Amino acid sequence: MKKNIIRPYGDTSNDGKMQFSFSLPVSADERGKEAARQLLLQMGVDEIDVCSVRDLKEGYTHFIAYGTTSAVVDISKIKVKTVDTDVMSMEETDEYIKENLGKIITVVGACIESDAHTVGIDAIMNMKGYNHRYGLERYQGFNAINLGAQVPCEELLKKAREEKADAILVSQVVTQKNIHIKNLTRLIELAEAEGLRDKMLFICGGPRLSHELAIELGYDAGFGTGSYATDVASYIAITLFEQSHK
Amino acid sequence: MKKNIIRPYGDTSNDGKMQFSFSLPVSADERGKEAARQLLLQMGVDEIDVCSVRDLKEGYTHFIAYGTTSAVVDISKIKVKTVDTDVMSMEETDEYIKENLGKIITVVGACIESDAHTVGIDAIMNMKGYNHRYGLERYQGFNAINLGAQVPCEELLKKAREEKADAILVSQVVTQKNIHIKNLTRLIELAEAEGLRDKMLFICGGPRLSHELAIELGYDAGFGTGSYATDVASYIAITLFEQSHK
Amino acid sequence: MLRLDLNADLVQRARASASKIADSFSWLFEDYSSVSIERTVLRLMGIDGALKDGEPLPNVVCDHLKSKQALNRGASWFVANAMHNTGLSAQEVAEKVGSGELDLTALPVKDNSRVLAILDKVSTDALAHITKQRKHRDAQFEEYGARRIPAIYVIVATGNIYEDVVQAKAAAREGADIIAVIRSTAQSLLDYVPYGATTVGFGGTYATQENFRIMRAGLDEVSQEIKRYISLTNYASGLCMPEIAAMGALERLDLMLNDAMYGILFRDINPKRTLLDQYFSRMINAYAGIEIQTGEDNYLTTSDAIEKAYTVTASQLINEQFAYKSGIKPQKMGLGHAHEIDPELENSFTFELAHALLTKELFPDAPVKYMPPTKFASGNVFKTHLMDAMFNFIGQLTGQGVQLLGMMTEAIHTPHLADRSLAIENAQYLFKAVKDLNANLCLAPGSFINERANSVLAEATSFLEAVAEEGLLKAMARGDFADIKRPENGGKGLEGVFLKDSSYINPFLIKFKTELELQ
Amino acid sequence: MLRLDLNADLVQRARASASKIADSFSWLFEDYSSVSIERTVLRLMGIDGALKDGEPLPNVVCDHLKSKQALNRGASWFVANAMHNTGLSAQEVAEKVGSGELDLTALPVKDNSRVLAILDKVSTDALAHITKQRKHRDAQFEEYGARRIPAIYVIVATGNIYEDVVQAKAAAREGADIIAVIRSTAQSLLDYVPYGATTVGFGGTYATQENFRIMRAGLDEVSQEIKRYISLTNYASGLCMPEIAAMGALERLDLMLNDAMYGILFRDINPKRTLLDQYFSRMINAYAGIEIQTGEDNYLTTSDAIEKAYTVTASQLINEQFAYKSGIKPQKMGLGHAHEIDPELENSFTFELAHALLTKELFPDAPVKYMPPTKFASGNVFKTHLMDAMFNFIGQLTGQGVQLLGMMTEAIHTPHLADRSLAIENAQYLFKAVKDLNANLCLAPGSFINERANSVLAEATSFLEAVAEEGLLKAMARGDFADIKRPENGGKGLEGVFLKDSSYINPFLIKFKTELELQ
Ligand code: B12
Ligand code: B12
Ligand SMILES: Cc1ncc(COP(=O)(O)O)c(C=O)c1O
Ligand SMILES: Cc1ncc(COP(=O)(O)O)c(C=O)c1O
Repeated sequence: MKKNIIRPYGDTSNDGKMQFSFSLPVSADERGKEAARQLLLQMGVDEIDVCSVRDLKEGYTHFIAYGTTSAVVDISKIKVKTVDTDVMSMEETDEYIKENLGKIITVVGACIESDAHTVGIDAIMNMKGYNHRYGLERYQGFNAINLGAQVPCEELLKKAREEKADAILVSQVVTQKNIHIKNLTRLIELAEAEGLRDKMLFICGGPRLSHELAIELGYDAGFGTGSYATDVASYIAITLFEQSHK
Repeated sequence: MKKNIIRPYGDTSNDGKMQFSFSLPVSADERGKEAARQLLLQMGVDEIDVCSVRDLKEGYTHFIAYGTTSAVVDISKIKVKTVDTDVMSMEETDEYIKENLGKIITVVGACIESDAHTVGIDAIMNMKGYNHRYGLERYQGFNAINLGAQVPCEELLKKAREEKADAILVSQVVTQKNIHIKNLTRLIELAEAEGLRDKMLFICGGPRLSHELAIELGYDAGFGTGSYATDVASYIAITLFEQSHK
Repeated sequence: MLRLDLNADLVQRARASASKIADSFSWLFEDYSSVSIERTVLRLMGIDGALKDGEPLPNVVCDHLKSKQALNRGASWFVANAMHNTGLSAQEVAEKVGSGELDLTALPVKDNSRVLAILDKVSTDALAHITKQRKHRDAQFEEYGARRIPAIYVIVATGNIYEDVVQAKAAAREGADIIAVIRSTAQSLLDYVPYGATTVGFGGTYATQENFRIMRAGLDEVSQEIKRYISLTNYASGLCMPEIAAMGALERLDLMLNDAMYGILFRDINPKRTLLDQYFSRMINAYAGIEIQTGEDNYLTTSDAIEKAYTVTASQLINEQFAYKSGIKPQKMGLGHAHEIDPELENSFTFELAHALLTKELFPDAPVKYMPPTKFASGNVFKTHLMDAMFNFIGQLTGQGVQLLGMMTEAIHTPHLADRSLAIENAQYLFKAVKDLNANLCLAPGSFINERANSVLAEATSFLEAVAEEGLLKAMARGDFADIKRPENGGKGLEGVFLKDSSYINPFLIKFKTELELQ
Repeated sequence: MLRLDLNADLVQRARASASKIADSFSWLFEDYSSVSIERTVLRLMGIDGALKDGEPLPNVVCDHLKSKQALNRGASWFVANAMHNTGLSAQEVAEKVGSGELDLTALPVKDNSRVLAILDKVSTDALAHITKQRKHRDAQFEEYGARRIPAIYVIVATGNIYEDVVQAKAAAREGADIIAVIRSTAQSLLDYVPYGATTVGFGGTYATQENFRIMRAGLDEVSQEIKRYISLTNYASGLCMPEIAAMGALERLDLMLNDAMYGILFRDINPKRTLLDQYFSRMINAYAGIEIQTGEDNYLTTSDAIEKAYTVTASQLINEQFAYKSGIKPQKMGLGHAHEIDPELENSFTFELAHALLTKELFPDAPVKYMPPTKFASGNVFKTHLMDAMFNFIGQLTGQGVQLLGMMTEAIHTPHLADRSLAIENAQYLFKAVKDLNANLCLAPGSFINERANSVLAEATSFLEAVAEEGLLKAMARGDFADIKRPENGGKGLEGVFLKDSSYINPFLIKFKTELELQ
C-alpha cells in the first residue's frame, strides 16, 4: 500500500482491525448473531468475530464484534478547518489588544435556549477560568458579559446590540436529537434578519462542536473540548485586527 | 421502514447508533480525528462523534466514536446453518444409541498441530465434563479417546484409522493469523488423501468456530462457545443413525 | 466493620444549626402560599386536562382567580363553592372556567359549611386514593421482598415515553430496581405541567401525569413477571414542584427528586418560592410514602469534590431538617452524595471512601442517594466504565441506599439501551464481588479516612453555624452556596408567592398536618 | 495495614516439606546433565548461528558428540580441546563441525591443562560479559530509579519482532515497566532455539537471540528517552530452558519465566529433564541478576481457583526451595499467583484478597508475579475490563511485585495496540486511586479473610507433607499436581538426559557454584 493510504492498526500494519458495539432488535441466538455479522459485512467489514452476544431483553440483543475493515483513508487528502491564529498568553493578548486595537473588546456570552450547561462558557468567560487558565473577565482588554444559562436567542442578540459587542459567544452542550444544531441555526438566522450577523464575530463552543461544524453553521469559529480562554481571546483579538485591516 | 428491515438501536427505533474503537497511524490532533471520521464515513457511518482521541505514541492514535450507520439488515433473509439435531441428556443418548445403533460409538479427539488448549476438548470428552454436564468418557454408548494437546494431524488420523473411529473431534483455539483455518484444512485434506474423509464424522470446535464455518471447511459439524457434551453426543448419535438409514 | 469515629460534639452542633436554619422559615410556611401549591390543590381535587392551546386546567383556574385577586383565599374554596353552586364536579367546574362560561368569584356564597363539607369529601377521596397507592406499594414489597441495598437505579431519557417504556422494562429485567424518567431540558422552568403522553423531549421526557401512568403500567407489568417490585421516580422540582409531587402520589411513583435548595441555586428560582413549595411537596411525599431524594450531587458538578465536600454535608443536614418539618421519616430521606472525585487525584478511592462513610454514618437510617461520576466522565468509555466500577465498589462497601448507576457514555449522550445494560452488569459484578467485604475490614487507628471525614464534618459545622447566624436567605444572597448569588427577591417565580388571607383554606395542608402529626 | 495472622507452625512445616522435596533431587543435580545444558554451555562459549537448513550450531555440535557417545564428558571439553588443537575460536570449531570438516572426538588430547585453561578463559569472558550486563542494569535502575510496585508488565505477541518493537515502545512510553515478548505456540516443545530475526509466529514471536537483541535495543532507546529503565522478559521454559536463560543473560533480559514444574505438568516434558534443566538455568539467572517468574497461574487456568488455591501455595513453596538451591535470592523470586476467580462468585474480591495477602505474607521479599483474569475473561470486553480493574485494585492494595496486566480482549485475540494502552490506563488509574488505601485499613478480628488464608495454608501444608513423604516424582506420576499424571520416565526429552562421566566438565556450573556460594 502507498504510504499515504492508511487503515486501522491492530497488531500488524494496516491490518484494518476495529471493534464494534451495537444493539439490534433480534434474538440472542445464532440468527441474531448472523444479523450482526450481516450488518458489519454491509459496512465493508470482513473476518468478523462477533465475540459477545448479550440478551438485552424486550427483543433486543447487544453485540460486541471485532473485524477487519476494507475502508482506507488517504491522509494526504485530509483537509481540516482549524482555528489557525496563534495562541497567546493572557498578558500577550492584552498587550496585543492595546497595541493593535487600542480599545476594549466587548463580548457577550450565553448558553442559549434550553441549555443550562454553563460550566463550559464559564470556563471561557469567568474570572476563575479553567485548568489554571483565567477566563476573559480577568483580561484587561476584554469587557466580558456572561448571561449564563437558558438565554433565549432574542435576549442574547438584544444584549449584544445594546453593548455594541465585538463578539458573541454561544455554548451548546445538549445535543440530543441535534437540538444544538437547531439552536445555533436559529441564532444565526435571527442575527441575519436583524442585520447583526456582520457587525460582530459569532463564536460557538461545546464538547460536540468543532471549528468545521461552526463554519458550516455560518459561525466565524467553533471551539470544542479542551479549549481555553487563551485560544478564544487570541482568536478574537487577532481576527478583529485583521478584519480592521482588510 | 418495513418490519423485516432492521438497523441498530440506541434509544430510538432504527436510529442506527453504533460504537467504534480503532487505532490509526496518525497524530492525536484535529487531522487525526478527521482521518478517523473519514474512515467511518467510508463505512457508511453518519453523524459521527469521535468522542475520544488517545495518543498511543509511536505515531499511532486510538479513537472511540459513535455514529449512525446507514446499513440495514433484512432479517427475513437471514439463513444460518446450525446443528439442528435434538439435544438429549446423557441417559437419553445412551438409550438412543443402544436402541438405534446397537454398538458403542468410538470417537477420537485432539487439539491439533501447535494448539495446546485442551480445556475445550476436555470439556466435551473428559469424564468430568463442564458446567455440571459430564463428558463423553462418562457415556456408556461412547468409547472416547482423547489424545490431548499438540497432536499432529497425521497422528490423529492414524489413531482414528486404528480405532475404526466413528467420529473425529478436533479443537482449535488459537486463531491468530487464521492458523486454525490452516490446521483444520490440512486435516481434511490429509483425510481425503488417505480416503478417510467419508469413513467417519469430522467435527470441530473452539471459541471462534461456528457450524457455518465448519461446513465451509468441509467438516460435518462445528461447535462454538458454550457447547456441551450433550450437544455433541446427541448430534453424533442421531447423525450416525440417520446416515445408516440413508 | 468500617466505622468512623466521628466527633459527637460536631455532629450535634451541625444538626442544631441546620435545625435552626429550617426553623427560621415558619413565617413563610405559615403565612404564604404559591400558585404552584394552589394548582396542586386543584389537581388533588381531581382537576386535570388542558385547553386546546395546551394550557393545563389547573393553571387556567389558578390564573383566573389570580386575575380576580382572589387567590389569597385558596383556589380550593372557590372550586368547592362552585361545585356547591352548580352541582358539577371539580373537573367540570374547571372546564367551564376554561371555556369562559364560569367566573368563580362571581358565584354567591350560599352555605360555607356545605362548601367546607365538599372540600372535606373531595380531599378525603383524594387522600384515600393516595393511601391506596401507598398500601399497594407496601404490599408489593411485602410480596416480592424489599429493595436491595444499594438499590440499582437507572435513568431512561429518550424524550419519547414509549421508547422510555421499552428501555425501562429491559432495564428492570436486567436487574434495575428503580427507573428514573429524566425530564426534558428546561421543564423545571415551566410554570405549568404539560398534559398528556409526550414523544418529543430533549435530553429527557416531559414529566406529565399521563407519562407517569404509562410508565407505571409498564413497570407494574414487569414487576409481576419478574416478581420484583420496580420503583419509579421523577422530579418534584422546579416551578411545579408540589404539582409533580401530587401527580406522583396519585400515580404511585415511589421516589421523587425533591431538594430544598436545588431550584434556587441551580435553576435560579426564587428562594421563597422554592422553600415554600418544597414544604408542601414534601408533605405530599411523606403522606404518599414516597422516598425523597435530594440534590447534593449538583454542588460537585460545578465545584471541586474535595474542596467543597463540606457543602454536601451541610446541604444534607439542611435537607434533613426541612424534611422533618414536612413529616418525612429518616427512612424516606434519600439524601444526596456523589462520587465526583478527580480520577487523576492520588488516593481518589480513599478520599471518596471517607466521604461516603461520613454520609452513611451521619444518616444511618437514610437510603442515601449515591450519584456516579459525571464531571470527570470523558468520551473514553472504557475509562468511564472503570470509574463507575469504583463508584459501585464504594456504594456496596459502605451500604449506600440507592446507587444511581453511572453510564460509560455519560460524557457523550443520554444512555443507549446497551449502555444501561452494561452499567447494570458493572454494578451487579461489583456488588457481588465485595458483598461482605465490609465485615472483614476495620479502619486502622489514626487512619487518614477517619481524619478526613472529621475534617469535612468540622468544615460543614462552621459553615452551618455561620449560615444559621446570618440566616439562610442572606447567606444565599451572598453566594455562600455553590458560589452562586441568589438574592431573596431575585430569580424566577416570586410573583407566584402570595400572602394568605385569614379566610385561606387548603384542606390538604390541614389533613397532612394532622395525619403526619406536625404540631 | 492489612495483616494476616498466619499460623506460624503451619508456615514452618510447609517450608520444611518443600525443602525436603527440593533436597531429594541432589542425585539428579549432581550426577546428570542434559543436551540442553550442553547446548547452553556451547552458547556461553560463544557458539551461535545455524546451518543453512536452520539447525543451530549448538545443536549440531551437541548432536555430533551424542552420536559419538561422547557427550557424557561434557560438550565444552571437546570444543576446548578442538580450539587447543586448531587454534580456532569456539564458533569456528562449531562451524567446521557443521560443515563436516571436523570430528571433535577424533582429535588428540594434547594437553588437558591447556584445555582447562581455555575453558577457564572462555567461561571467564562469558561471565564477564554477563556481569557487565548485570551492572549496566543495576546502573540504569540507579540512575532512573527503582521499578514501581507493582510494576506494570505487558505482553507483546504479534508474531513479528519488528511489530513487537513498535508495540513495546508505545507501551513503555505509556507507562509499562516490563515488556514480555510472548513466544510462538509450541516453541517450548522444540528441542532447539531458532536462529535470527523472525517475523512469523502464531500467538507470539519466536524467542531467538537476535529477537532478544532487537527488542533490547528498542527498549534501551526508549528507556533513555523517558528516563525509566524498561525491563525485558521472555520464557526460560520448555525443552531449551537453560539455553534461553543463557541468551537472556547475554542480551540483558531482566526477568525470565522459569518454573520448576511447569514444563512437566503443562507441556508434558519429562520430569527429570525439566528439573535438571531448571537447576542449571536458575543458576544462570541468579548469576545474571535476572528475576525469575514462576508459573503457578497455570494451575488455575485449568482448576478452580478456590478449590485448588492450595496448589498455588504449595507450588510457590517448592519453587522457592528449588530457587534457593540455584542461588537465587528472595528478592529475585517472582513467585506466581493469579486472579482467576469466577466473577459470578459471591465475595470474589474478598476471596482473592485473602489469597493475595497469603502469597504476599508468605514471601514478603519476593516480587510476586501476579497474573490477571484469563479463564473467565469473555468476549464482553467491557466486563473483562472491570475484572482487570479488580485485579489491579488487589495488586496495588497488597503490594504484589509485578502486575501482568490483563487485557480486555483476553478471550479474543493477542493484544492489539489499543488494548494494551487501555490496560495500562486501567492499571494506572487503579494504582493511583488506591495508592495508600492499605495504610488506612486493618482486618476485623476473626475476619473471613484471615480464616480463608489460614485454611489454604493448612491445605497446602498437608499436601506438601504428603508429597514430601511420597516423593515428588511419585506424586506427579499419580496425578497429585493439577490432576495430570506425569510418570517419571514419560514425557518429552528424557532421551536428552544423561549420566555424567567422572571426566565430565562444565566450567560454568563450577563457576556459578563458587560465585553463588552453593556448597
Ligand atoms: C455538569 C453537567 C450538568 C450540570 C450543569 C451545571 C452547569 N451549571 O453547567 C447539571 C447537573 C445542572 C446538568 C443538568 C442536565 N444535564 Co448535564 N451534564 C453535565 C456533565 C456531567 C458535565 C458537563 C461539563 O460541565 N463539562 C465540563 C466543561 C468545562 O466542558 P464543556 O462544556 O465541554 O466546555 C468546554 C468546551 O466544550 C468549550 N466550550 C463549551 N462551551 C463553549 C462556548 C464557547 C463560546 C467557547 C469558545 C468554548 C466553549 O470550552 C470548555 C472548556 O474547555 C455532562 C457529562 C460530561 N461528563 O460531559 C452532562 C451532560 C452534558 N448533561 C446532559 C443532560 C441531558 C442534562 C439534562 C438535560 C438532564 C436532565 N434531563 O435533567 C440536565 C438539564 C440541563 C439543561 N437544561 O441543559 C447530557 C447531554 C446529552 C447530549 N449529548 O445531548 C450529558 C452529556 C450527560 C449524559 N450523558 O446524559 N448537567
Ligand atoms: C486456559 C488458556 C491457556 C492455557 C491452556 C491450558 C489447557 N490445558 O488448555 C495455557 C496457559 C497453557 C495457555 C497457553 C497459551 N495460550 Co492460551 N488461553 C487460555 C484461555 C485463558 C482460556 C481458554 C479456555 O480454557 N477456555 C475454556 C474452554 C472451556 O472454552 P473453549 O476452549 O472455547 O471450549 C468450548 C467450546 O469452544 C467448545 N469446544 C472447544 N473445542 C472443541 C472441540 C470439539 C470437538 C467440540 C465439539 C467443541 C469444542 O466446547 C467447549 C466447551 O463449551 C484463553 C483466553 C480466554 N479467556 O478464552 C487463552 C487464549 C486462547 N490463549 C491464547 C494464546 C495465544 C496462548 C499461547 C499461544 C500464548 C503463548 N504464546 O504463550 C499459549 C500457548 C498455547 C498453545 N501452544 O496453544 C490466545 C489465543 C489468541 C488467538 N485467538 O489466537 C487466548 C485467546 C488469549 C489471548 N487473548 O491471547 N492458554
Ligand atoms: C434535585 C434535582 N431536581 C431536578 C433535577 C433535574 O434538573 P431540571 O431542573 O433541569 O429538571 C436535578 C438534576 O440533577 C436535581 O438534582
Ligand atoms: C512458566 C511458563 N513457561 C512458559 C510459558 C509459555 O508457554 P509455552 O510453554 O507454550 O512457551 C508459560 C505460560 O504461561 C509459563 O507460565
